[in-house]
Amino acid sequence: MIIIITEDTNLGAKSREDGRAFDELRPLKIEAGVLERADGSAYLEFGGNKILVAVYGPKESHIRRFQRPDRAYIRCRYNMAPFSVDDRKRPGPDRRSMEISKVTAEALQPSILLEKYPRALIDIFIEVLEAEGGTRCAGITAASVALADAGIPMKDMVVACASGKVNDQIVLDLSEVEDKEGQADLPVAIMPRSGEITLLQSDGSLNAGEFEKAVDLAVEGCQAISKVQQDALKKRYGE
Amino acid sequence: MIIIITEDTNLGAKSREDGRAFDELRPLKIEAGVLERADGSAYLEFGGNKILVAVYGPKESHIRRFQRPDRAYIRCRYNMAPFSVDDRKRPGPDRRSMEISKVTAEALQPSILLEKYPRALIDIFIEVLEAEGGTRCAGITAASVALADAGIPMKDMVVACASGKVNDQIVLDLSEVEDKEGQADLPVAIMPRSGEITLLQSDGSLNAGEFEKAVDLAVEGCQAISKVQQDALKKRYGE
Amino acid sequence: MIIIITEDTNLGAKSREDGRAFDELRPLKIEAGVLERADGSAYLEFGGNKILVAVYGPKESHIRRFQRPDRAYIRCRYNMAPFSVDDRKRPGPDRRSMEISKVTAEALQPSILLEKYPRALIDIFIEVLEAEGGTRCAGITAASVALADAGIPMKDMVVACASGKVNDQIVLDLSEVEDKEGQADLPVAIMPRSGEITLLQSDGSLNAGEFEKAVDLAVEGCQAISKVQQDALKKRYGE
Amino acid sequence: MNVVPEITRKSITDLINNLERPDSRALDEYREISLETGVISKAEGSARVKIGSSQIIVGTKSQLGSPFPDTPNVGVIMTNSELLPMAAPEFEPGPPDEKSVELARVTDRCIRESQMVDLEKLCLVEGKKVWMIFIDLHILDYDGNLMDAAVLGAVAALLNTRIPKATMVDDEIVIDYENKEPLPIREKALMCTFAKIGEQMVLDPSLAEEEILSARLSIGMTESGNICALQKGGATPLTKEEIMNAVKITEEKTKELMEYLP
Amino acid sequence: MNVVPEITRKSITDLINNLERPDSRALDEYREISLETGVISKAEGSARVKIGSSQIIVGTKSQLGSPFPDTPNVGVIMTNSELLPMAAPEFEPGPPDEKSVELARVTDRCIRESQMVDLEKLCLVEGKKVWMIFIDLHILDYDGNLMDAAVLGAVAALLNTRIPKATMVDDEIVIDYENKEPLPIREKALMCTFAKIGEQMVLDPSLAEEEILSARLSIGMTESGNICALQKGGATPLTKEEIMNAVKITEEKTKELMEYLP
Amino acid sequence: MNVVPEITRKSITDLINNLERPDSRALDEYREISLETGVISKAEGSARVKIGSSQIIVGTKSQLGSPFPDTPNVGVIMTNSELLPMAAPEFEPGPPDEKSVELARVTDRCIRESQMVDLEKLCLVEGKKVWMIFIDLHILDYDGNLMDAAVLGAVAALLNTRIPKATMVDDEIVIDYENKEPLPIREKALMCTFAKIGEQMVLDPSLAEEEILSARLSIGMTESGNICALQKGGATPLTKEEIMNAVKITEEKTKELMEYLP
Repeated sequence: MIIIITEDTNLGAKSREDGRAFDELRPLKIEAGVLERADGSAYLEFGGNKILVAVYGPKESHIRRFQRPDRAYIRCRYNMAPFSVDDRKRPGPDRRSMEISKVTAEALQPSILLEKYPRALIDIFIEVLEAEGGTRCAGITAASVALADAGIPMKDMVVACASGKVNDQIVLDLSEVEDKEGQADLPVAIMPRSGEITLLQSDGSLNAGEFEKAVDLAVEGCQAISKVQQDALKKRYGE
Repeated sequence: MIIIITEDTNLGAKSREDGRAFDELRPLKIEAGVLERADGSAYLEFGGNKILVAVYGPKESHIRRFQRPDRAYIRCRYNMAPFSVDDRKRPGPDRRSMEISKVTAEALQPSILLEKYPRALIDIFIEVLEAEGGTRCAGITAASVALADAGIPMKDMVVACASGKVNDQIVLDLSEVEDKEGQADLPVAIMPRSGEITLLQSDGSLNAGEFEKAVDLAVEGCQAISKVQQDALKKRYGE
Repeated sequence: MIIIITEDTNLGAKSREDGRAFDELRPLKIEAGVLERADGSAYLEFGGNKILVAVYGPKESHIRRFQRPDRAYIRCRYNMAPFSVDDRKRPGPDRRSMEISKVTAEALQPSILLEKYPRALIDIFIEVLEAEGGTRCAGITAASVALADAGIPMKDMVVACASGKVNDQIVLDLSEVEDKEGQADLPVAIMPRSGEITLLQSDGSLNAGEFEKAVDLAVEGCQAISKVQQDALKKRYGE
Repeated sequence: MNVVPEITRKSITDLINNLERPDSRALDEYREISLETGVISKAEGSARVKIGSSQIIVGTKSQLGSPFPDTPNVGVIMTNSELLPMAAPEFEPGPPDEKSVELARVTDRCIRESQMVDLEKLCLVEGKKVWMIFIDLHILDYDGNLMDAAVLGAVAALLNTRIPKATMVDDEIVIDYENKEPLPIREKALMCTFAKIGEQMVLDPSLAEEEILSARLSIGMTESGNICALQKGGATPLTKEEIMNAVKITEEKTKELMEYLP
Repeated sequence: MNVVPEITRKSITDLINNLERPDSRALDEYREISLETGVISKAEGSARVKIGSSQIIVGTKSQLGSPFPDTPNVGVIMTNSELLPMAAPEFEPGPPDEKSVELARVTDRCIRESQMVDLEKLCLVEGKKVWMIFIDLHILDYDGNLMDAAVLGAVAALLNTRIPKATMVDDEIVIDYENKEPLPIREKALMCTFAKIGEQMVLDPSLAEEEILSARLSIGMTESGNICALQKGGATPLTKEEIMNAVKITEEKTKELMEYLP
Repeated sequence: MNVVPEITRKSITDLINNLERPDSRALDEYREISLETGVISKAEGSARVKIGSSQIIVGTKSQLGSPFPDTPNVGVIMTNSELLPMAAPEFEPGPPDEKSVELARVTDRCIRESQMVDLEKLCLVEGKKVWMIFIDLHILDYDGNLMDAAVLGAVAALLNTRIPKATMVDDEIVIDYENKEPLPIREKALMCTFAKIGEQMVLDPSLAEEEILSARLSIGMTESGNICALQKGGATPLTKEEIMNAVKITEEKTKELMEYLP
């Protein structure tokens, strides 16, 4: 069992269990081009999350289901390693990973110029090597970098971040503990140039005012993370 | 547990648990054309059974297994809703439903002019929404109406009904209790015009004389049900 | 539980649980052409092992995975009957049978003139009807006879036999008890004309000297079994 | 995968851009809704819901089981959905695909996060025995907007559910099928789904609209106006204004929907 | 799916309409039958049966398990069938298809409904522990009429089965593998299968006949002449007269078949 | 299935027949190896291994479970491998194929048969409760010779593993997550893999070499030089001399590899 001692004297902006301000992100690190075989790849550490993404394509597919006459098809697979969570996870897809794969593909799709590659398949493989809250957002953020690393033409680089409600406060980027014990979790992905929202889910209880505040906060978080994405690509490819 | 009190004074034709005569059917209701998307459909209530059938086709199939060079192929899927029985049934096919799907397809096939549609596929989906004994016969009876509703050309409209042996008596149309506690169950389907038998199974113990009596009784039941099928179509399409 | 009483007075060459000499094979019987439908077949009894093999092909395959542009593809399926072992085995492939299927295909492949049949499929089905140690070797030995019975052109007839280490002694052809309680098991398949090794696995602990001795012993066993293979074919087809 | 002819796509989009719809509804208007409960005697709770021609039967079943290790003192709700091949020509038999899984999981979240069912009251022995409530969504006819129908049907089925009274007698659990009780229900929640087509967001998309939508937004809301579940779908982004506007409409429309509940 | 050339179909049909068969048998005559028992030492009961070239090995295994909740005081028989890909070129590896499932289920019904095995004697602790008998049909060679071979082999394997003596000693189940006992067998049942080809019903269809049959009828019958299982197959109807006639032949032929049993 | 152009095949083969390799290594030389342990905090033991660009993360997890009936007093090691679709363009999502199963089983045999982990010390209550150690091989990048990388990574992860102290207090198992202990490790073992190309056997085949190899030989060896696992692969035979020579090289190379272990 994990026993977490919270001091009563923590007040105001520093009231979170790990001492972060309400609008403070966990430490974030992104590296592009980390795999040999994949056409593009990225590795991301975000708090205790460790995520690896590989992209293959655009490539020919022999499978009818993965063909569209007028554009490329995105197949996305979000997967957790058996050792990524406290209790060993059985290998293979489950209902949660199926849903995350679907919304992740939908979150990334608006940014990709799919119509350039009719009938082609683009594979996005997201591996959660270690999970500590917020893996779906971290996966989307890393996937965009891997897509760019693969040279897939994009309008913008989608970026994701969650906000939520913990101890009656709207906070940014929930940790695993905050996610479990909090009152709401709201993952958001945006295209940072237009600010448009490509992923939005909500789980928990928020009134309209709190909801709006949470969306705003998550979008701010996304904008901050977007810079780290760009730095990762600059580091690999130069300015 | 279901405790059923049977009075010893019940005699003769009225000796069944639910008070029916040995040759009496449960209340039956059939409605054609109940679904929007399906090419044909029918809803049937028979005693406590509630059955819904949809038919799609004849349509093109891309799956080799479902193609025949000289005729249409019938794919039949008998399925029970998880809430249709006392203990929740796990979704998905099991051995029982696989066998029933097979014999149902064989029971319906003789009536359909398959040779009119070489290489085509006809889908018959039978959903048991609530089960109370005799679902396979009810499914066949409803499927014929759905096939007619889909405008599939047929020689005749197959109809099914079970007979069996309960308390040493040959009776028509076993209820769930009679099926479980009885000595034999004999589902029969016929083409009512010719009286020919397209489905015949037997489960339990019958001597040759009892068997013949049971077949005759089931055929009589079929003929009665056939009228209800026709009424359902008349009600939908006029005389 | 199986209680096996071993007398301390058993010494030297006769020290094995079933009284065999260290280099002694269990009784072996092979019969070719035992099935009607298969293109080739063989039945083998080896100690308590009972193995049946059927071969189909070379034949056309519609499955892309089973096609090679320049040669025939070998599909091998090693399967144990549910009643072949002490505790009933659940039907269907498991990890062990998948590995054995793979190494069996690789063990047989060098002998077959695959380039004669580009794009064709050769099916080898190995059924273990009763298992008593050494089924993979027995399966390979029987499969060669079935391939010959099917008229598949081969350079040589692969033959397999295990050796191992039991009670600190290198011995030939481990029984089930020796396999379980022994220190090492070493299945070997060879092409008897050249003496080249087409299957080699090892499970247990052997130093280099013991290993070499075990390989030599297994090869000797193979050569002896090879004669029984040839006799089986002669018996069926004449000299 | 249905390919919609470009001409159809354009004509519906033009209509909607002019604030009209193919079936003459207002942009924020539901199609005809019907809801019956208690339709399946063998289920412990059941409902048949129709929105337009979309039709779902929902059945519930209870079962005693073990709680999840991290929530030892609360009962369990399991929501399962089957997009039956009967419901649409493009649905195939087989295990649930991601569309079906999303439908079940969003329905589940809306019910769970609204805390509509007081799950603590479904605990019999902490850490050992709790009630598990299975909600099965049986999709019979697919004419668009399954989300709202699924939640409406599931909530109605839960309100209709009667589970046997279970009590502890001398360390033994006694389940009394003669005395059935309703579930411990608190504040209810329902869901409103919008489709973005052209420049507009329309409520309760029909099949024809769903086939050409560019984005979808489903909002689950409690009676007191809290958002308890939300799911964006589709391959086009939404602006914050579009989302906040949908939230506003949902506040009003959930109230309307609540009136269908028994 | 085998496509039989029209000329073959016609020539066999013509023969049979003239009351002859391709292999010169009478219409109501079985092919050569062979039956050995005790062929698999590790099985608790086993049989190898051949009808013509159709060949099946049947093995039984016992295991202690829980009874079904609605029949707490009787043992369980589970019949499983594998149409091995070895048995015919058209059989593919994979989970049992509907043909295989039908074979297992009809065999199972014939054995269960004949009440051949006194299942009450296989109950050790009511509601808790009963013997489960697994019957595995391993189809090695498919040359037509698997039904009759499967039932014959399964019954022979059951007659051959020896399970360990199990007794209750101080609330503990003691299983004595040194003392094995036969199953409690009562009246036996076997099965006869007919194929309708042309105007006739022929007994024990060969592969060539099975490939062109229009209907199939399998009748399970006990020694005393009770029908305990019956299954029609195929896409053509049968008349009541055809069925009653088959029942009559079965009465006679089951007796013949019984003589093969050990 | 990758088809390698004939010209590539020939040029690599010619090089190797001249005792050279595409990447200028000696025939018995490993590519660059890197090994880190403790890379996954939530795993009980972990390692990231790279041989050339092949990359594997190995994680271990412990769990209390029942021993196998025939070995009631020893713990259990379960090795599982996933050839992730991320690792190579030809890998597809889905259950483990035979290549993946072979990798896991050979790794497992090397660890089990070397008796590296003293499994008897992982038994808590004979016949009832033992530690089960799951080793998960997560293949991230496939650049040839997964076998040696898998074994090296698995052994490193086992050395890195800390499981909670479990003790019996009054017939109850108390698991103390505050006090974690290393596994009881004895003599270690590692694996060397050779590819036969042309007339030569080369150590540690790269992807380009693996794609054209005619036979593969993997040898697991303990520190004291005992062969604890061996697996031949590929469709071409090997001579005894080739095998014995590989054993000799392995004796030397395992020592080198051991130095990478923590």
